[in-house]
Amino acid sequence: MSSAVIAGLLVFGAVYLFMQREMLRVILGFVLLGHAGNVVLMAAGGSARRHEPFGAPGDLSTVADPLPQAFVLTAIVIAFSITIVMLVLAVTGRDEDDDTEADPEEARS
Amino acid sequence: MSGALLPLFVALPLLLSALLLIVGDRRVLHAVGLFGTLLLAIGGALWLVTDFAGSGGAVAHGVAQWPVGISIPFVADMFAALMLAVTAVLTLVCSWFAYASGRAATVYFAPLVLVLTAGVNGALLTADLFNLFVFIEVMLLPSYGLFVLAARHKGTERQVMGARLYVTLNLLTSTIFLMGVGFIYGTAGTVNMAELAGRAATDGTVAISAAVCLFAVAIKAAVVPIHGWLAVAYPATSPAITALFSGLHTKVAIYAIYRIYAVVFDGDAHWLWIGVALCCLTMVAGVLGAVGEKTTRSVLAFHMISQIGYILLGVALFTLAGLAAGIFYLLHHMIVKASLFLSTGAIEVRYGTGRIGALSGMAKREPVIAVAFFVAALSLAGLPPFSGFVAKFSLILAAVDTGHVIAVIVMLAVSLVTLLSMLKIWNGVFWGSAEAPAPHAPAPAGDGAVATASDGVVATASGRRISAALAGPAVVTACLTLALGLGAEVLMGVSTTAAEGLLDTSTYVKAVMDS
Amino acid sequence: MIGVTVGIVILAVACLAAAFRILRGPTEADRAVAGDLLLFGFVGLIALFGVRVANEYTFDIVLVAALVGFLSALSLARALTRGKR
Amino acid sequence: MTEILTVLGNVLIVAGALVFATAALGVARFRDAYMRVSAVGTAGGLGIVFVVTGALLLQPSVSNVVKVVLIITIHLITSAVGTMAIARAAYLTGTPLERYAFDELAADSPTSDRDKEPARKPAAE
Amino acid sequence: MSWLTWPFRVLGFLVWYAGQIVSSSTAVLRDNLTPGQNSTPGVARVRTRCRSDLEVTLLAALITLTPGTLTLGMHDAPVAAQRRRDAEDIRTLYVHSLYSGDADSVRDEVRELEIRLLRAVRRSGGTS
Amino acid sequence: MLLACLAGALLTCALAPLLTRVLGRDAGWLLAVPLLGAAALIALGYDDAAHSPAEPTPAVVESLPWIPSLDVGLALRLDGLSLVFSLLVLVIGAAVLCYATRYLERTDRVDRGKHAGFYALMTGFAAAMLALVLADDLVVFYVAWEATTLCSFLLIARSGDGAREPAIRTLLVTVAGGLVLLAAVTVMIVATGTTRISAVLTHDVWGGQPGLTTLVAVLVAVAAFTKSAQFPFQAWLPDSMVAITPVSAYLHAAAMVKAGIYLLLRFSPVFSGVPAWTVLLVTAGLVTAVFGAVAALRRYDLKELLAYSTMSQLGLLTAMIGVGTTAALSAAVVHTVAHALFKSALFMGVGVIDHNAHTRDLRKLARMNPRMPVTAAIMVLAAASMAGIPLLLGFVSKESMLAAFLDAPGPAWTPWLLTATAALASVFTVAYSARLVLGALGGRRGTMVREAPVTFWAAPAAGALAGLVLGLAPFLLDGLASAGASAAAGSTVEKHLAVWHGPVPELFVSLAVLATGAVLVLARRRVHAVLGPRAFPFSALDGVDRAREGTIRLGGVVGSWTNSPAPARHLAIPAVCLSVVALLAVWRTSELPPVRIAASEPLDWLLALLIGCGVVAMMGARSLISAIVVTGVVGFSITVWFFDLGATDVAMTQLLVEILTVCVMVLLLRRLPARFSSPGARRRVVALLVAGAAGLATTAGVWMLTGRREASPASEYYLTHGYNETGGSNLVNTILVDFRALDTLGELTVLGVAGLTIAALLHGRRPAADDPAPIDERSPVSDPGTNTVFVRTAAWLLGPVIVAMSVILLLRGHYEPGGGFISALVGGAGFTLSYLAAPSDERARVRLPYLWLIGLGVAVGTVTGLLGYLDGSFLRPLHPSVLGFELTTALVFDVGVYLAVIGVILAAFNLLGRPPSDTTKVLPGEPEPGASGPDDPPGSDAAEGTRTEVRKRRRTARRNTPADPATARTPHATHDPGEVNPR
Ligand code: NA
Ligand code: NA
Repeated sequence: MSSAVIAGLLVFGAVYLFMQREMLRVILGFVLLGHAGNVVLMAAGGSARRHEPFGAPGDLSTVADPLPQAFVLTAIVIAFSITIVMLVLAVTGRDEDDDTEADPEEARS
Repeated sequence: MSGALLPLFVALPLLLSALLLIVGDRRVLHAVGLFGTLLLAIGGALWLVTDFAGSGGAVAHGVAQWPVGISIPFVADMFAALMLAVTAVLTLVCSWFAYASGRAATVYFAPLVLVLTAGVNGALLTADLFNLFVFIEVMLLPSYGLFVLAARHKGTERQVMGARLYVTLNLLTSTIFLMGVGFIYGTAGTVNMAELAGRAATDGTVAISAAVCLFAVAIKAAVVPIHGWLAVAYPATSPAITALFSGLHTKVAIYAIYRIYAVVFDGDAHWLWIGVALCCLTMVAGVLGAVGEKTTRSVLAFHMISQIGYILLGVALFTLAGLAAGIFYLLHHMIVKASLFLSTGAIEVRYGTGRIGALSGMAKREPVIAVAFFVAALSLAGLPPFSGFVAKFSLILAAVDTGHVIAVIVMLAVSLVTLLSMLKIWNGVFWGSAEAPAPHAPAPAGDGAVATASDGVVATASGRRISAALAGPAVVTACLTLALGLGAEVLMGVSTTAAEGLLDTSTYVKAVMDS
Repeated sequence: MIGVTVGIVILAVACLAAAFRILRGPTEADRAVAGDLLLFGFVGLIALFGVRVANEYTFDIVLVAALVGFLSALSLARALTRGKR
Repeated sequence: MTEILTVLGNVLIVAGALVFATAALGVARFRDAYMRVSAVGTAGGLGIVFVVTGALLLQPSVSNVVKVVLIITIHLITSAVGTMAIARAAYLTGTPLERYAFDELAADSPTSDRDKEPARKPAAE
Repeated sequence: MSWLTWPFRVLGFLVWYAGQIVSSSTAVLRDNLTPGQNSTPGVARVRTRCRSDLEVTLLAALITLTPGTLTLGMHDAPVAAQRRRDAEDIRTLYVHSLYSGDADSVRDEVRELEIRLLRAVRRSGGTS
Repeated sequence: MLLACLAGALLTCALAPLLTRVLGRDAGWLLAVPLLGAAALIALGYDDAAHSPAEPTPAVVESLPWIPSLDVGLALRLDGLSLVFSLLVLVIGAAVLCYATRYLERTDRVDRGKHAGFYALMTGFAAAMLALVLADDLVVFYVAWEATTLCSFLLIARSGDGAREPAIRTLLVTVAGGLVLLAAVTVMIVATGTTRISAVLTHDVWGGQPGLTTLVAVLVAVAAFTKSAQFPFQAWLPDSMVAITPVSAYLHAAAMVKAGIYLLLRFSPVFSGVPAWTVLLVTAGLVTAVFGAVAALRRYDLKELLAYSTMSQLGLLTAMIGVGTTAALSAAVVHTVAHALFKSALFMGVGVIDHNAHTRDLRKLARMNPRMPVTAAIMVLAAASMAGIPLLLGFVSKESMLAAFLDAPGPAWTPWLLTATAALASVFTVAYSARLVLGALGGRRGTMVREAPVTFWAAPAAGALAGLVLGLAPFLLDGLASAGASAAAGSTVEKHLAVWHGPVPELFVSLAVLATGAVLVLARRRVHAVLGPRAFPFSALDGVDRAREGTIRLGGVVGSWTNSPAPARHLAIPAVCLSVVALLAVWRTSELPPVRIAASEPLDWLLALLIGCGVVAMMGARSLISAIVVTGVVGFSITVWFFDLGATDVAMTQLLVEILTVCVMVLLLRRLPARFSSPGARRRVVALLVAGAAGLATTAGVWMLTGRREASPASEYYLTHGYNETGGSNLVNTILVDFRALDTLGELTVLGVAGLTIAALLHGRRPAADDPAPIDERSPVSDPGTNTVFVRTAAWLLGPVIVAMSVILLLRGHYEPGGGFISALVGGAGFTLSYLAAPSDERARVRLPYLWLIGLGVAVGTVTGLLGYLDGSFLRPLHPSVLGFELTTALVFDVGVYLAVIGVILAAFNLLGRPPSDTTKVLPGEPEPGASGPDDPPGSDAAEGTRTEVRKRRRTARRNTPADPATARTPHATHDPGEVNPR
């Protein structure tokens, strides 16, 4: 249940930020959404077993599922890469502004 | 082909890409590496196609040969092989255009395209949903690079916005897909497609989870109501890249929808009506958007949306005829769309604008390009004797066969409006006196991405015309659509084989389980 | 282990107080300071959560946190001057 | 022995958390940014040292001792240096110093326009 | 043979410094936990005799770690002054203090810390 | 033979451009030969079949496979109907080609190819028509149908700028009809299970399913109406008169419009009994007949007049087919032939006049003096045939039609009503025929117009004469008419044509028509005065245009819904959709598997609280710094959460990533405005609602879809076999580098390409200008050199620790927390520290070729994977023994990961944190990205100068425009560090 609430909170913030004007806030929204995805993945392994998966544990019933952890590791790094790219994109191409809504062409027509 | 070789579809482009980065700025080496690898990929894919021709079947290989369910399985069947072949051909053609238009003259181009190829191949071959997510990302990252590489000089506002929109929407898609994969693992305890086979049809929670994945790829495929981003974002890069992406990204998403629905849902008839409804809406919204647009590439981008409705109708019907028609449509569309983007792109590159009405007389000035465009446009509208006709006809036949009257009416009406919008381009760009338009000043390496740059009629100047190298890709693809129309049986035969593999997934599943 | 739980709660509350200061300001410097404090708080929280679940590698991660947490403080300082060194 | 360590560890942890809490209190209550920086640099730094030491007592081992010594050293250095960087940045960007009794830094700035700022006037004592 | 005594000097310094922290903590804590504020904040100029970067960094860090005081920054003497090879006092620290009352007491406190620190860390010992 | 004829026609089409290039306009002579040859072949072939005793209904059948999987083949079948139409198509086609040799303008040697397009399209048109009338495959039929549409479009379109709009309208109407035909074709194929027209026609589905039959009948009828310009799809035909005369002649006499008639006749056997078919055809046909005839009376342009006449005549034909009796069908066949003859002659005759008099307006012609006896004779003969004057073929066919109308089945009043209406149309026909002839004869004064050469008038003369000969000896047509009618009726019909049938009713009707017509001709001025000013209340042409514009306008509206380039709406829509999906899922799901163990612990909620506060703070943050800091709050809370769930590696990675992200953000932050705008109340409310729904959906999803199953088989495998199989005790790491190394290979590629993408992004352009805060430069503590001493000392102290940790983490990754990513991120942190500690941007660079590193990383990863083939599979880890130590290639793989991560971090810091005139190499031998555009030689002074100039101008512009929103929002925007205090 805590995973569910945490994921919900993260998505809530993410979607709210998506709907803001500034690119940076949209990016921050994606940071949150990335967290949410990872929380979902971790939850998918089941949050009842929490012992770190090392070696060849005798009692499997308390050890966390290592597969979602590997998924999350991969996902974190991928999200990191894309976040950097998006941050660069937010400051590239135009001076000063990272506003996502100004569109002179539309204003003209 | 032995299944163990399948990972080479990913490994070789990746390795080449890495080596090109290491050797640095040696343009000839880059071109040789890029085209060589692509030719190799085409060869490999055709090898697979011939393997499966006739009797169908599938080869699979668990990468690194861990036990089944632990290894990431790579599987090829006819559908995958066809997609591998056509995507590689498209990449080749678009890269050719990029080189011809001066777009590829950077140290980044060839490595990025190669990584993109690796990603596409991996996404097509993998039978593991998380791995699919990874390969979608492997496709996307170089795409971001290629997208922005296009607008080399400081782009217009809209281009920057387009790039941002492209990145954000794709990121959203991948994250939702990732969540869906999480849910699938949460409910089914596996992300292996073979182990998931049919699970969504029997287990409601798996169905919901898989639906999240489908939803995500549907965003990528630009299905209504999440279609608008594509029409805004795609025209914001250079023509070659628009063509490339239209052939790769949306199509891989469509491939994933076909695959997931066939395997995980086992074609569950329960939900098909939703698919049919969404497909009809997509067709209509796309084509209406297209007639309303003002630049060639925006028109074409909206068409892509409309055609995606057609293609997905194949899976929404989920009969042999429907799937075969859908696959045929998919392959045909990849080629024709590229042809259209590349013919109008050649004009854009050469004359500096793609604004409808800012050009005229291209039919007289550039007859070769005009013919290429005309052929592809007719094919897109589904007129015989081009491949588009066979695609549309077989799809309508399948829809009539299943009694989807509304879908048939929509398809027919939409093809008329499609023709209308194509006429809009023809009228605004190709017809008229040939004297007025002339090459734009910055031509040779001209910025193809300035689709919206010029409002007025382009200034008069004498000058060169579109070179053979630049026109080549459009002509080749236009010839392909004619050949695929006249020789439709070949493609229809293999599409049917591919469709059989989707209708009865046991071969696919067995191949993975035995790998 | 009650001390650990109490410690966690106290640290968490302290972090919340810091978060409040971040929103409140009034100056950007105040926000940066509160951010610095937050980082410390999380280093402590990691340590405490680690001993709570008896994670073998608690101190590895705390060590990493102490090493790189520094970067965020420096970055915040850099953020205040908007890039001026 | 283990119990003693456990109790001591728990006590240290709570103590560290409380020291840390004073930093938070300072951040919440102090008048200006510099006072807050001061509080964080000290209590934040030391509080965590206490907490980590307490944690060590709960999981004592040789390798952990080495790690914790490293952690404490590193943490003390980095928290101090980080705090100073923030403090300087705050000063350079003109963050006001509230009701100060003396300010030789301002006095040493030759033609600083900061003098004009009312916030920098010495508090009436 | 002063390097032999070095570890002991360091240890002694650490003990002294811990005491300093405890004593100054009480002042801060008292102020912090009681209503109202009775601090006398200010920034004082402190010339240091630290020669190396390590020494000056240590001094600044220790000042910062001491409750109630904080190093704001450093100023180097002009190039001309630095030419004197043996010159000390070429670096000036600016120290923010909460409870010292005036600039001179800040200087005194720091000076004591500095002397003890340098005596501890310099292998030769002492500040000369 | 049929295939050969078709192939010959197509070959002619293919050769036409070439021949035209050689022969100029005279190519028409040569091109006509194969058409005539084909006609002869077809006639002979049919004759053979007709005399073979085996065949009850004579037909020649040939086929070639095309798409067997759809049962589509190039099946051709020659029966009586096909015979009639293919002869018309080929013979009249040949005649028009011959005629065109003189109609077209003579070309010089230079532009010989000018008419290549015309001849190619005309012969193509003939080939398409031939395929259409011979097709025995529904799909081939449709293909040919569309091909005629295309040919006519192109032929019309190439007649100049004025022809564009008519061509488009023609295309749209006829393609719309084509789509209806396609619908009919598919329904027929699905209903009958075959594509063979001959099989479809005899299929018994038609008798059993009246609904289906009606549907198809209506679809076929509508398709034919569009092609044959029947009401209400008639508008395009007169509109398309802009095409040159040979085109019109062919279009009206034998090609385009006749395709519709052929379609109706072809499907008569099936649908003639269907009430909807009859009603539709008769009504539309008669309405068109009258309407067209009346409209023709009002025209001045001879061609236009003829166009309306075609409409009218086709209306009669359509109605005739609708009547559907054998008599009616045979009458229709005969009239089709008659119409083809007189209409081609008339069009070509008008063309001759137009060509020589340079006008075809009868008002202008009246002021001229044409001395063209032959042409006049042709016009008179052909028009008389059209008017149904005895002794001409038109009279014979018209009389047959009237007879069929009089015998029409149905209630007693129908024959009378039909006959009366047809007679009315015929009366007007007489009138407009006279108008045409009188107009064509012209005046007696004014410019004299000379007769054309024989080569010019030969073709129309042949048509007119054929009408006369067949009118005098109609029995010559008996065979053809009987064959055609038999095929159209689906039963054997013997048609005997004669000039004189005795005093039958239709004769009286004919006489009455002629008499009334004569009256109208005599009173022609008054008639015109009555009809002339009356415009029809609506124009179908406007209808087409309005529909077209309306669609385009609607398209603009639909497009504008999603036209915004701002991500907000595009991102919100999926959120809303997902919420709806979740709502449905929650609503539909009745039973869920039980939750396994109470998965939440009290302290979890503390973390949830922290995360919640962080999220809310992020939403509310108005300053960049707070946003970044509270992002850290969330990130660190998540880190703790992962750690709490037993994911040590994940927590470590998350922590490192979080901090490095903050560092990168700070690099960029100086280029962004310091504060966010405050959203309006409405936007905020909408955003909150959408976000709330999405959040709830996610919570519901996670709650429903996780934590409700046993441990997965995969996880049990890893936990029980992972260590033994790989020798690694860090199971997460073994998954990363052994079991699922492919994921990791993809991931390191993603990272590397991110570096590449950043470089590409900054290739040739720059990030937005720096916007540093106003710094008190004279403050004693402002010198960066002095004040970075502390950090530099710390970095100097920590550096070895970082390096050591990085190495340790890398080496131990397989066994304890660590591995390539974590160690590389720690190493990256070292580079970040050295960047942050440097006294100036210039000295902050790390001179490593980062793209090269990235390439190396990917290469190492891939090559390690390829080495796995030594043990049978890609990415199979090897465990070679080196000097007694067992190694694993997984470590090498991790090194690849390490290199890629370092590469991307270096790329980020070097590219974003560098000063403007930096010259870091990204690759050995690669010019600095952004240092110069590809068009400038790298480092050229000119390029540098231009860029500096641009920057200067940008600054100036910024300072001079106070209204600039960026300036308004950022108080420091005009600050230029260069101006304050050059130290
Ligand atoms: Na107090
Ligand atoms: Na302090």
